Amino acid sequence: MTTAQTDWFETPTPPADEDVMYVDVDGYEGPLDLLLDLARRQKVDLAAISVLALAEQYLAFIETVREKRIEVAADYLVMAAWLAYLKSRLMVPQARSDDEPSGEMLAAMLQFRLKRLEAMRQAANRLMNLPRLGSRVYARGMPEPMAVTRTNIWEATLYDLLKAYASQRQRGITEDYSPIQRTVWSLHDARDILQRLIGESFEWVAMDSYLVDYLATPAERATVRASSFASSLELVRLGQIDLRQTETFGPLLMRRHKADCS
Amino acid sequence: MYDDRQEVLERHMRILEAVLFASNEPLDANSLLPFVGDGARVGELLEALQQRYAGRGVNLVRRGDKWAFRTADDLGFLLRREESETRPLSRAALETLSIIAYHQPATRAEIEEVRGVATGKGTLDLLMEAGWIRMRGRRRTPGRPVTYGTTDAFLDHFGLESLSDLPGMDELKGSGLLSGRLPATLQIPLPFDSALRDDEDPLEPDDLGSDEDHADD
Amino acid sequence: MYDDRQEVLERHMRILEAVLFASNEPLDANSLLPFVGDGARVGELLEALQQRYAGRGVNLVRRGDKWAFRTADDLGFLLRREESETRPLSRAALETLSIIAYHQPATRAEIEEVRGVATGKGTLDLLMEAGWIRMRGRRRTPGRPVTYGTTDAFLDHFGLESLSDLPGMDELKGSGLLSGRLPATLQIPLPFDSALRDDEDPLEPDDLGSDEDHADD
Repeated sequence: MTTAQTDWFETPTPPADEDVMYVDVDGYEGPLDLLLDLARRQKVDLAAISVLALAEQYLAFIETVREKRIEVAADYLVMAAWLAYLKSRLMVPQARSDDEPSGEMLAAMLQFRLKRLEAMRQAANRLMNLPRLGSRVYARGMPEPMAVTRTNIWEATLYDLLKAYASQRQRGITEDYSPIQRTVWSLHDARDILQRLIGESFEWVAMDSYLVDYLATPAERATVRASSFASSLELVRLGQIDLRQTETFGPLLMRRHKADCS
Repeated sequence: MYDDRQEVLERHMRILEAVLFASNEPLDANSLLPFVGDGARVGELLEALQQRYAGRGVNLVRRGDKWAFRTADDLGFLLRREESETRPLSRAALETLSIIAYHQPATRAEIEEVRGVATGKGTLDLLMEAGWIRMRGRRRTPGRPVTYGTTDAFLDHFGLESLSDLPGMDELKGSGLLSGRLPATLQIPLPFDSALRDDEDPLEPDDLGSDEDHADD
Repeated sequence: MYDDRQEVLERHMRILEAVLFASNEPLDANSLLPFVGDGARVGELLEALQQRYAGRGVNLVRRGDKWAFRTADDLGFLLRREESETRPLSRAALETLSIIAYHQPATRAEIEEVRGVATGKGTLDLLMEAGWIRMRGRRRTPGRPVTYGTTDAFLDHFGLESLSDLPGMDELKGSGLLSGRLPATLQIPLPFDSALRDDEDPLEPDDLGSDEDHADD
């Protein structure tokens, strides 16, 4: 038991009565603590204290403190109010019809609480006086700690392995791949262009000749040809142009359809 | 046959002796079992070992469910070391600790009721950090307040075999200071050392995060 | 008279027992003397105490001039525990391992070239520790880099009879692991499975120290 630990129990040495007035409320751990201190000063068994006298001392104390300093924690004032009520219950005889607890009962409750707090303080004191580990009882000074050897067992399946291999081999490739943006001639566009190019020409001209500007880009060649051919068939159907191919794989020739021609 | 059995017992006792001596933390029967093998009756072995060390300078002591070698109480005066100035517990912490020890399971409101003053959160934290108290569960009352109790480390620190060894316990019980004699608002539960009481619920998963560190395991 | 003497001896032995137990360092006779009083013969007491603990799970041992309690030598194994933990291989390790498997013998630079990122030394160490790869030799190129290959333990773990069981390009495509649309330039090598390739030199004696642990045996 070190001396410091008993401090709390020893220090509230009952101050001389005149000192009471100067005791700082902050020194008390709440109103119950203050009441217990006041009760101790009656120097009788807690069971035999005069609750009435105790209430008066407390009220007087709080009054003094309030004169000296304005702030007194609300707790203390609540307790003061309760004690004033208790005092009145103790002094005024109980009416028959009164449902409120009697003054004696309230006093007993207060006494019980003071005794219980005192008991807990003594218990704490006794607890701290026990032969505690590290103060009077010791554990092994040189413990021999358990050495734990940790080994990792790595776990992987063939599938994990192959997946890892395949995915990294493809990684670069997949990143490089970007779909080629193709320009596609719509049938509508192709028809407009063909009509414009053929104009009023009644001469047979190969389709590729008309489209020569557009066929320069290899990527677009296929779509230009396909859309133009499909549109030309449509224009033939509408009777706007004539279409001729003289030999297999030969050039497609086209001209404006002569309406009056039969 | 008898000799064989005796030999096995001796071997097991040596093993328990070595393991308990090596550790400075108390160990429970379950964690000792793997060292001696499943068939062994660790409880009996420990009691035999305790017998053997009774009266020696080092004793085998029981702390809750756990066991540890500790220097004999009566030699304390000889062994007193220059203690590195450990900060003494504040009065609030001391009172709170003893209220929890004697009244457990106790809610914060109950602690405050006994002390007649609000308990700073720091006080409970400090006691939890010291490993002496833990959150036990939740009281089955409105608001479901957390209940606090002491740990095995508390028993170990104060050299108690169980909570019934708390000093003055019988007296306090006898005087009614631990039992509710007065109106319901003053009812105080008896210390209760087992898992959960009728009016306690287990802690919720959320609670456990902060609880685990302090749980005696 | 004799009994008194015996009692004093017992008391002194208890004290030495407790002091030695609680001390955090071995103590010599001189530093023990103050605990038992000037008249006592500490040396004899220590030897008697040593006798008493002989054969127990904990022994009183002498180290030079100093004395301490120690777990009995034959029980030292109790204080070691092996724990093994099964852990999945990281992606980096899996990738590195698979490249070594397919491209072996492969140098670290080659592995990095396929992976496109630097390979930490830790990854190779881990695979060596797992016993799946080994250093095979040194490439006959400037800098003479170490070449890595797989071990028999690798084949064993992944259920392969030989490296030629590793699926080739077509099988990888067939299983959907490789996409069908791959440039023709992408090749999957046939793992090289025998002792040393033309462009490899054997490891040097210095290499072997660290290699042996991981060699496939």
